[in-house]
Amino acid sequence: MSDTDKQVLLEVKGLTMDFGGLRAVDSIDLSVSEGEIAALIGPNGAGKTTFFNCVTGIYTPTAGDILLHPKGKPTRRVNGSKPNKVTTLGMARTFQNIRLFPDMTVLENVMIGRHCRTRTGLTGAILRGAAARKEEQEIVEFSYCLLEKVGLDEFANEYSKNLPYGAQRRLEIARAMATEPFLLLLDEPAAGMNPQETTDLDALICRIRDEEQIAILLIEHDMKLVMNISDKIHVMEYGKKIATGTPNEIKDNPKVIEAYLGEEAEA
Amino acid sequence: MKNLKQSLAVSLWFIFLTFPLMVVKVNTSDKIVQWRWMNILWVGLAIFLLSFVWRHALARKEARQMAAQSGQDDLNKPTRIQAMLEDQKLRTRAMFALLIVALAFPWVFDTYQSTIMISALIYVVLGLGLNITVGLAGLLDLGYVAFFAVGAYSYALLNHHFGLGFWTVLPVGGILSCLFGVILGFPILRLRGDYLAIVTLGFGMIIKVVLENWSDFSFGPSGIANIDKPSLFGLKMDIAASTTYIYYIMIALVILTVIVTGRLKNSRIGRAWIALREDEIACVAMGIDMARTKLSAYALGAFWAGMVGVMFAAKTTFINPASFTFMESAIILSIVVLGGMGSILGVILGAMILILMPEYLRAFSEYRMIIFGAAMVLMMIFRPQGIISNVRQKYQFKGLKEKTENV
Amino acid sequence: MKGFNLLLAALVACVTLATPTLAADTIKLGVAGPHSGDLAPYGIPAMKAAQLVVKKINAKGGVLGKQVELLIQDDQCKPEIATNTATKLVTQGADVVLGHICSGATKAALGIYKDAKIPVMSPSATNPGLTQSGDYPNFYRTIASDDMQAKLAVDFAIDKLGAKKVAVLHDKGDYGKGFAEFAKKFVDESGKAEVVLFEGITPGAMDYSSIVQKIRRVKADILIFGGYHPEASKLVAQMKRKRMKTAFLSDDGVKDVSFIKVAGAAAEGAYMTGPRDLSTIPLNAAATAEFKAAYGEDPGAFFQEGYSAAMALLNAIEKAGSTDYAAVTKALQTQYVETPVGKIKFDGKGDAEGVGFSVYQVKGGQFAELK
Amino acid sequence: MEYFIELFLGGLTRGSIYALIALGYTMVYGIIQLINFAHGEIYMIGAFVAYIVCGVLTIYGFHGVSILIIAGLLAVVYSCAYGYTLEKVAYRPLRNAPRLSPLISAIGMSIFLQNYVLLAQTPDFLPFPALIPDFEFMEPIAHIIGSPELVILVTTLVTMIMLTLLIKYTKIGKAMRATQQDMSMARLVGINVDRVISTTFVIGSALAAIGGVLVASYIGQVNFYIGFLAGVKAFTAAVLGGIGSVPGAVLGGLVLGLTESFAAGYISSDYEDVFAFGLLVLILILRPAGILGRATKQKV
Repeated sequence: MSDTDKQVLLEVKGLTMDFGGLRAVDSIDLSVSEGEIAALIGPNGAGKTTFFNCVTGIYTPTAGDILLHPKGKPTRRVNGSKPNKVTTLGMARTFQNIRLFPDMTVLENVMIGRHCRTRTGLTGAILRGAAARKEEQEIVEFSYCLLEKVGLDEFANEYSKNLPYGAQRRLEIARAMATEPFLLLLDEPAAGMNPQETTDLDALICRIRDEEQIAILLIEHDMKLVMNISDKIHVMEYGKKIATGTPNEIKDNPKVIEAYLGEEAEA
Repeated sequence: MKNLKQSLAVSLWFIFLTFPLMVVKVNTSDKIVQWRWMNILWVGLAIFLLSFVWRHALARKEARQMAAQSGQDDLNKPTRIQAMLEDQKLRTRAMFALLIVALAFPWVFDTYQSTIMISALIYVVLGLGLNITVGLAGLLDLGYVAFFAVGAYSYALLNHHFGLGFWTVLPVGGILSCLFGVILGFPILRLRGDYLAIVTLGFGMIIKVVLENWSDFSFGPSGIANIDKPSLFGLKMDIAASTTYIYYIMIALVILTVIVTGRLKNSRIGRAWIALREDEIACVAMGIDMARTKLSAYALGAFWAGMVGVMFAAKTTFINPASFTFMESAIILSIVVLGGMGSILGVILGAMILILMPEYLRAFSEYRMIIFGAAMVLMMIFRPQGIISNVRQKYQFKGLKEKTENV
Repeated sequence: MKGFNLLLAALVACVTLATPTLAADTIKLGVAGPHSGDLAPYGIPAMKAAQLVVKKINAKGGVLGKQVELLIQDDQCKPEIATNTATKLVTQGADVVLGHICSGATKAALGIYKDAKIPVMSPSATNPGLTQSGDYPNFYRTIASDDMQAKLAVDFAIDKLGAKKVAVLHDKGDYGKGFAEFAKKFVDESGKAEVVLFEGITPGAMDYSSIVQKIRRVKADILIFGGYHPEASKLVAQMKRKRMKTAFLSDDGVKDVSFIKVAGAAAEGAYMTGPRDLSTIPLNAAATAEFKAAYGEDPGAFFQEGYSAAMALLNAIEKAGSTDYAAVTKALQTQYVETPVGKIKFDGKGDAEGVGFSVYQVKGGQFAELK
Repeated sequence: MEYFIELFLGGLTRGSIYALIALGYTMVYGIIQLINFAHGEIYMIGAFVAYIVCGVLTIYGFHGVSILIIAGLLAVVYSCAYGYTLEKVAYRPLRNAPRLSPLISAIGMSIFLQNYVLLAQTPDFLPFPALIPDFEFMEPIAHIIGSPELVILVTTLVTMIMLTLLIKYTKIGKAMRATQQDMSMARLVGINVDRVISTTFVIGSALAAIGGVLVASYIGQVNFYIGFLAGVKAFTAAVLGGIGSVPGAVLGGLVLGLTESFAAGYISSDYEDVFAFGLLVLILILRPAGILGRATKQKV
């Protein structure tokens, strides 16, 4: 797939993050284009999640630029922006160690995602005027539709903590989608899933890209999944990016094989 | 047999533990030592019996937890009360009955009972207010009484200096207290959990010290007396009538609070508060502005305390800094936690129990506080989710499928 | 179950209230004060005094041929609870009330008694405003007010001790700060001495070493302290430890046996004001003996005043011939009564005529009145 | 200058007591993230037991140093016993409960213990004998620093050194540090976490008891209510220094004591508490984890 005609959505240049003396992310360049599913892989501790955290505003990077190019809107540099700003701009994420709101229902979890796209304030909430009620109804319906898309509609009124593991991961995806992002960052979405669930996830991710026109950047260890769905793969090791390319190019890249040898053998 | 031995050991341990305090009493100036040997017997006996109950209760609790873990018994299964609450018809009926009882109360019971009830209702509103901050938004506040004081002093001072009436100051007190909440909230936004607790505790104490020392402003420790009671078209009311009147104002205020907090809880803002409590990082990553959400939780919690502070000043007609101690904050917090964090009905019940219990325990006035303390501990151990645990709203929805079918 | 019983009891009470009340067959004396919590030591002696008085009077046939019934209520010295307590006493039909103990609680409760036309007599609420403001015509007390006490203290410090530099401290409380402010005012007015330090200390603080150093630094001749004995003991003990010679003068809140017990040797030489010596009054000796016989220990704070207040109230009802508010008021203001604090009646504002203050000094572990 | 030194020493004395109590808070917090609100009551019980023992011994004719030693020892023993029981009864059943539950339980326990002592003994203030004699050699400077202050400072110093050695070099100390780092990991490597927690309570209680006896003897009185304010201040000190950090608690205690002393000495004791808490807010704004607390970056 050629990138030339597609708009670049996320552009990262020379991103560096230091923790004390440790350089967790070392001048990474990376970009994600419209309609793309990109994967970020690498051995444990390579700095992938730190990269995500920098990009989404949870950490403020030591150096580098993170540029967002929303469609039809001016480019924004989001280094050090608060996470909620980044999300509002149109980039949402999920977490490696699931971070749902356990004591809220499944539907409510998704409704939280609608927060930044709705506007009912205090007075609206207290008086419950027509506008507020309409908006609330829209939130509920929008969220429910998303649950249907990820196949969780039957659990809508369950507490999210009672969901099985795989379902929790899907719920996180639905919650992130509720913020209407143009780019979705998924941190190990298949972790802890059985093969059947992984296959379903595979399809889900493709559907999100095709039906919702959301580009995806994911961190994943399940190589089968990565190879199946990615348009482009970025490989990190020790904070540095060591390779970029299509799945086929990556598969044969000697550097990648070397980096992965121990890891693959273990797995 | 094993149990017997264990209980014996426990009671021996407690006899040892309580020996110096329970048995010995010295009077150093008269050089007399009083040995109260009988107390050993009582302590031993009581602990021996209690240890059986304790073990039994703990075992039951553990069994329940185990069952929940293995999935046989869902801990979140609605209890009977909760199931009843779900039933719309029953709920409306219950509410109606409750309203009738509440309205009839001052006519059935005497003035004293109404006064006590007013106190309890004041704490209901305080509990519901703090419930926003602690129960919903998860911001531990140990100095909540400061906002209560702001409200009370607003009314006392505005009434004293400018003769402003109760109805004028009621919203003013709420708003002033709200502002105070925002001012206080700003510097501590960055603090997490228990740091927040100690800082808010500090603020509570600072307020009291300032009220005590800044005599030109607050009249110092001697307080402000002769605060006007709420007026009703300038009618002059005797004590019974004015108590009844205040009682009804309080009922109205409670209903208002319940409606408002109930609506907030299931609104866009309320959900943001809960999300903030559940997971701060995920919450901001989902596009929620943390500073604004925290401040709104603080300010709204403070608002109710301010309103009801005005009420308190009007009811007591006298206030001084001694009414706004840490103990009050602790009691309000206990109301929220004992009642069930986040649950409106729970908080109401919690307030009723915690405030009415000491009043009716007057017969054992000496033992009142010790029972109170013990009850708090026991509640936490055997029912940590509170009397009534919070239940989230269930939604009715039309999904994609139905929609597409209709097309 | 308890709640149910209470409900039932309340219902029964309501029914009985609703039926036309029979002529009350007892005289009801309400007693309110702190009977639990940290301030209980100030409330319990007055309560016990009332019990003793009532027992004695009932044994002699009561008042106006009726038995006296005690209604005892705990207010914990908290204003908000005091209003509940007052309402309860009013509802229970108290004819007269002995209490409350703390000035703040008294102020909060008085409005309720005023509306219900019940005379109230406190053995201990010394806040000047209670009588002098004129807001509470139903209020009386068997103890002199703070300003009188402060005046006496300041005169003593300046005239007898020749103090030039006076340090004034208080415990930030209602009573202590009131006393201290009056003391400051009187020192300023006298023109013979100056106040070199006026500050509040935190009750319950671990120690007062910095404030004691400060007193030494300003070279005060005398420290006038407004507050209660626990803080006073800490202050004198630390002053002694710093080898200071500054005289210590305090108020009635300190003139408590606990002060001597707790401060021990450091209390020696300390001055304090307090109700004038009552040991020559036979009634007082009798009351104290009664207490000792009943409880096996020395009576605590405000026992005599409580005893006197109970006597004065019941005497006024006897003299008035009824429990009617106007009649009782008149009796209180016109009829002298012999009590452990002396032969007293009350002025139009409610202060007792015939009670006075003296200055005491701790000598050999005893309070010695300075004539 | 002399005035400054006096205030400094006074603040140091008060600060060491704060530090002794703060250690109990910080150690417990470090391990189970609980604000042990009842810790102040343990300190009070220590002082009370010492009072009772002293009273009995004096009446039965013991003298001087023997009283001090026996009373001090028994106070420590009983405080430890109370701390141990407290943890077992009020906190252990709540190990997996929501975060606020143990806190409420702690507040309840604090109320319970206060009223227990009130009922079992007396609401009055009681005279505590001056156990620490006035040393002859101190007499010339007694107006600057008295013998009791000296004893407090020395005892605190010795206690701190012993505690540091205990934590650094003993087996239980290492287990405590491991549990503080990661409780489930510590359990995996075979550390009896329950025992470590109990030990932490016992050590904290012992320190509080030492503080209680020293203070009671210094100011000469005990009462059931002395634990509350001391507890709040000590907790403030622990947070100030960085809760969870042992040297932080000591530093926080000293800083708080000195601040209070200087504020009362040079400005006014009217607002003593305002200065104390103002300092706390200021430091937390500048360093949200306290002076020596490590700002932990939350793992995402």
